Amino acid sequence: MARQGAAPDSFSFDAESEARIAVIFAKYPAGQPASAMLPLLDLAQRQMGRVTGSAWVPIVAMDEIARRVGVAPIRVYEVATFYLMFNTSPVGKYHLQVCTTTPCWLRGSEEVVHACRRATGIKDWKETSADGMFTMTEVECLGACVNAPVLQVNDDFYEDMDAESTERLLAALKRGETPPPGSVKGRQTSAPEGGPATLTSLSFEPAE
Amino acid sequence: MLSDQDRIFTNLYGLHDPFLKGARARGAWDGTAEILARGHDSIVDVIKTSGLRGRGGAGFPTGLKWSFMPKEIGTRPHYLVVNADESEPGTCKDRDIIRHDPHTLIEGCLIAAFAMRAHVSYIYIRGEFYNEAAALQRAIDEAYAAGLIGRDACGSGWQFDLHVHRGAGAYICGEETALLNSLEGKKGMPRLKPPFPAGVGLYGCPTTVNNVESIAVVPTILRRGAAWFSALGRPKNAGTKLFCISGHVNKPCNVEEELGIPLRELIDTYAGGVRGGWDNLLAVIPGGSSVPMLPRSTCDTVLMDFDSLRDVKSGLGTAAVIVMDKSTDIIRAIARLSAFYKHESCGQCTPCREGTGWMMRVMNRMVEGRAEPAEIDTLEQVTRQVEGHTICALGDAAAWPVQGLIRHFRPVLEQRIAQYKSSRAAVGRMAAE
Amino acid sequence: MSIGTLLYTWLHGRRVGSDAQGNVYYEERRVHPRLRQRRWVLYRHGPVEASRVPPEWHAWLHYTTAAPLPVAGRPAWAKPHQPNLTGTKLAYRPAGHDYSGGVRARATGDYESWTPGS
Amino acid sequence: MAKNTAKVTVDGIEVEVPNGSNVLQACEAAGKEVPRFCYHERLTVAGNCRMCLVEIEKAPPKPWASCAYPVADGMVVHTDSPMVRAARRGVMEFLLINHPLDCPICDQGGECDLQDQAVGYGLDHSRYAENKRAVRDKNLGPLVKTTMTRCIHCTRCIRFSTEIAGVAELGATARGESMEVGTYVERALSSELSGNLIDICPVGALTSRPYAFVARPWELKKTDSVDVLDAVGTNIRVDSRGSEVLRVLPRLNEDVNEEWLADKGRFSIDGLKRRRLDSCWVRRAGKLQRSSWPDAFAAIEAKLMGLDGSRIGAVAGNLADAESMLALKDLMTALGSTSLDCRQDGAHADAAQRDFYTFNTSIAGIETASALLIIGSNPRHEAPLINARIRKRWLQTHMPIALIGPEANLTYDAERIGDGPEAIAALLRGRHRFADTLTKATKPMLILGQAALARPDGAAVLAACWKLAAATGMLSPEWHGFNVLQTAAARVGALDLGFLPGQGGKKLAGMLRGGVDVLWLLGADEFDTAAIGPDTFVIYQGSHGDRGAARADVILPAAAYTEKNGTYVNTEGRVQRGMLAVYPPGEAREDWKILRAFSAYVGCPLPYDDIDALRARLEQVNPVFARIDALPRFPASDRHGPAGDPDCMQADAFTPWIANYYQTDPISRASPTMAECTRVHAPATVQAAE
Repeated sequence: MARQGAAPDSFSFDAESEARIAVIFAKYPAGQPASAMLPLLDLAQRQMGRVTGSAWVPIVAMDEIARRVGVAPIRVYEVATFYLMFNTSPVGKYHLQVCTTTPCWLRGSEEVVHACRRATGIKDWKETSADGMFTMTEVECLGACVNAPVLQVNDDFYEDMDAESTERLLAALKRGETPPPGSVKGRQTSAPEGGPATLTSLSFEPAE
Repeated sequence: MLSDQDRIFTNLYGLHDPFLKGARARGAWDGTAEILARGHDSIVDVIKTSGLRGRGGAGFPTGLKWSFMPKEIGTRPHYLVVNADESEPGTCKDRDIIRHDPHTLIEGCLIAAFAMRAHVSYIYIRGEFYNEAAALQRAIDEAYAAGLIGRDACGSGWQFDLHVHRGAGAYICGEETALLNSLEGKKGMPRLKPPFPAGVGLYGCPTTVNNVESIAVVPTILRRGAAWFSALGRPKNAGTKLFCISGHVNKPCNVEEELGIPLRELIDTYAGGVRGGWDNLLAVIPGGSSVPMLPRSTCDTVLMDFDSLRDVKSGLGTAAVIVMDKSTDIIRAIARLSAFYKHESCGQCTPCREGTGWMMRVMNRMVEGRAEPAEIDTLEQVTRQVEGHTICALGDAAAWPVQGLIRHFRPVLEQRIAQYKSSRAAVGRMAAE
Repeated sequence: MSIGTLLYTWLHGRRVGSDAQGNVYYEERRVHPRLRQRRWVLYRHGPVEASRVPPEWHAWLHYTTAAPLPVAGRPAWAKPHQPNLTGTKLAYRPAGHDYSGGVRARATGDYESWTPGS
Repeated sequence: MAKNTAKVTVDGIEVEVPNGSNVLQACEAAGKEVPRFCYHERLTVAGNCRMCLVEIEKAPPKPWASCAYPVADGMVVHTDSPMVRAARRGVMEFLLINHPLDCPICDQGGECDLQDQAVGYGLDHSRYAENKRAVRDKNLGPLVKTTMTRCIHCTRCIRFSTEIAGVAELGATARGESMEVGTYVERALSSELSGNLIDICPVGALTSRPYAFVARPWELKKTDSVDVLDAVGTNIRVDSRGSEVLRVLPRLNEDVNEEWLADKGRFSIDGLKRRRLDSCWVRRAGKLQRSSWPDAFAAIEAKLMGLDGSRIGAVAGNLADAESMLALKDLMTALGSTSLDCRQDGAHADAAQRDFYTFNTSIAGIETASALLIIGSNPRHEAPLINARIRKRWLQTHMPIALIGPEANLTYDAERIGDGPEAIAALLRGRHRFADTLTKATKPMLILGQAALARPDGAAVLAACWKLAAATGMLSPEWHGFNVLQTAAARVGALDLGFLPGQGGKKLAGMLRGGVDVLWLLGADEFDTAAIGPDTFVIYQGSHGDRGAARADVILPAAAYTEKNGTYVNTEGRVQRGMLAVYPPGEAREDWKILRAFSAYVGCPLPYDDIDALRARLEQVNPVFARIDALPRFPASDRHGPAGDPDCMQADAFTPWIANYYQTDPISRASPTMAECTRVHAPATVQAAE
């Protein structure tokens, strides 16, 4: 397949994807194959990421999906451009999605943004770094507000970020490591810092 | 303070095993077959008498909503769709249910679907929750393997299939009809109502769309009884609720509490208080970005439930408490929300498509103070022109934060404008000298 | 140029000057206490035609200036005065006019007629 | 019994409207005008412009979109309350903030819904101080010009192309303020109905590319006419200024074209200004020379002198009006000739009974059909509006449709059950299950295309199809399901007039290769003129210099369809009249007047001096011409079918009838716009022509 970032001339699902497609179509009632449109777009994007290192959906892939789900290609173009998670142009290996909505902004998401820019050399949103490693996207609320600020790298949420932890994270990614997702401060998920204040009196016997 | 024994989400923080073994230990799937044996309509009646109101934001009585579904399966199958497209800024409660207590949700889906005579249910989870969706899928697979759902769910003879459908990054898909469109593989654009989903929903069939939390509390209500649930909270605002406390507090967290808990108590007890002390509080957005904010004066006394917050011209919404202390640039905080709504408007109907952009641009100027005092009134009128004129509630949600800002912080806006003018005048004088 | 005008000119006129075409300009000899002195022109070598008066004399004739403008001061780009030629053989006709060949640029209402072989 | 109407009170006026209507329709029934942009009677309801807001009592106290609100009995609606007015003003302001307000340079100016409604609901100034949105223009091909900054996102164009035209190529990509209407891949629309997007767009976002910056609507003279570029008989309005036809728009006629017009009829009008015959030409010493009417007449008279009638022939073209065909027929009769033909394509026609050559179901009747068999036709290219009706019916009921003939993309599902006569034979013998489908259907119909008739075995095919129609229950006193789809606007009229070989007369094939000594072509260009015998004297009477004129010995310049008062009969057999919009160019004259003048010149004047007398003669020849716009209905009879032996069908497959939709006649061949469409949509035919 084509090198990273170039629009391919053709697209077909590989064996790994085909196996998933069968599962996806089985979810929806007969006569409603169009429901599989979002999952298939996601699948195509993941396949592109796996094969070319850039997770995006080229037009040829949309055409293929239109054929699979039995709709006109324009309906797929509409959907692919409507939803933010589908990249209609190539992205870097690591897609840095920084939440800057009010709850994250209140907790210092600007610092995270600046740290990302410093570490990657990216100047503007939707830009890919020169080495093709990172693309920065400003995203709206990621739904982890009590762990703000949040930085999503590909599928993983890194929570309770600040400038320093952002730089550490990006350095690790550059080295090819994938630090464990979740709170970088070591918090127990959404519990308050320092450990849960509720639910501490309960203990559960494992069932048989 | 709610006792741990009365909390429904006993694994909120993921301290225990979220999957079947752990869930069973916490009481999930206990006597589900007996619950189903009570019959479709008696389950609906229990939910009605429990006083459960929808946890997704609007607070519509859940039991009543269920009763809108046809009483018999006609030519078209019924569907239950669970709205896990949690995208409201400030809200992160469903995520914890899905990743830490998925079996409560799955059991709730089975019971709710049975009550509404649906054989198939979809959980529409926001696309960004990739790991959460994977955890939920794992729990569903466990439940299938254990015979809890599937051809003969819990041995009740009821066939029930549950599927996870991932979204792809659109706040508007949290609107129930937009969600249905998205599930059908279309753009997430809200549908015109009427017809309502209970008549014409997913694939044109009778459908009910419920929030994750509304569904996940159902098994516990049925196990412990409607009376237990309605005894918690305040009249007409029954039960417990997951609160998400974010922003300028010492310890942001999620917590389950009774409805009607005083806001101050909620923040002080669970979130370690406002940063710099209660006196450092500027304002609170009590229910996710879509509700108007409360000024400090109201925060002292207000109770956190649907009706109390409505009385102070705000709303409980998703019970996502966003706290802002006195260091906050309140105009910028709301301007950022305007940008959010502009970004998330689907573009289908005129007032929202054009109005959100207008509001955002004026708000951005207001942040700098680059405006005329009269423009505050214009902005207010623009929000009124959007509100109530759109197909879905996103227009209203975009208008309310700005209205709240103008209602409570008009002097700040005016001061900012005056400041900008005087700084420009100073620059002008310097240039002239 | 009627006899009356000639007679009046002979009796009351004072010659002020003439232009390049030979037209002669006069003004009244008598000075009225509150009235302007009358100014007039006798056309020579051509028809009685007001547009034959060049701008220098036109200004004087209409009391815009006290004296005719000097011809010597004309800018280099100013063309010699030309009377209005409308109605004469020399009148201006745009390209496409039947008298200037009838060939004009395409206009919107035109159609293209067929000729054999096209 | 349940009432099937609802009583609605609109501003105090009580109206009864059918259940299932929306509030907007109720308001219209009460005579209250409700402003709207996205709502269109023939499209699905989108409800997104929010302009049609009304107040409904007992509904939650907010303005409701009337186009999307179903009526209920006892509903009380206010269309002009303060709340409604304020809401509409608000929506109008929103629509205008990002609209460029470039009306002075906008082609929609003067006929723009946004302009009109801004007069009622717009503010006198803009409160929007920010930068306006600008949108890159889209490429929709050579016919539709886009100025997308003006788009108000009503999605009418998207719904039209998806629902009516059946080509889902337009869509709205991205979301919110960034939403843009287009094809995303920047491709020309592959629809024969794309011009209707221009009419349907309420603002100036989609305008006519050929008409760009040409005229303002108030400058135009509007003339009612009939489109002749296919046989549908679309009702059109010819907009002209001075001597020039500037544009053609459809007129509303529910029975024929609804409110649509096919692209060829709309856009080929620039062909009316090219290759025009504007003076007489006479061939002298092998070369055509400009000449005068008397000279031309003299040249013809000299040739006719002493010639036996059997050596004279006349052929009527596809665009001819009934009046001129009758005049030519009468002239030929006077000259003693019976060699007349209107079928340049050699299609078989049986004029014994009118329902042997017309579209008997009627176009509107398609909407009640329940099964359809298409034989040797591609209605999408031969009659795009009939195809749109079929699609409309198919969308409503998904009626079974089968196709015998070459592969075609018809915008609806059609099962291809064969490619030639043997499939008809199989159906006749009940060997194909579609015969069952037809028999079981309550209202089955078949459409027989010209490709199936213009063959040596045309008579056999016609007889076989009639037999099939009779066998499958298409012919009953209530329902006539046998349809011949004509493609030439003149054909049905010619057959009604009997413009066919008379006693001892020759068909066109017989007139060629020296079969006659004088051949009068009335706008006939669609046959191989090289086959005319070298010594045959050819008179070409027509409007355009095309194949016929190139071969002619005398050319008589005549009027095109916009330049004469003419009667046309469409494929249904509906008699319609077009009016003169502009005068013929140069020396050209209306056709019947030329023939009348010539008849006087040769001393046998035709018995009519004006158009009324000629029309009286038309009625005398065939009474159908007396009933303008009406559809004469003939009870279907299967007493006897058309002449022909069904067993004589040959095995050859049917061939495509139209190679290139955009160029089928002298006018569209002369049109630069149609040439551009050909280049974009059918490049293969361009190469073939070269």
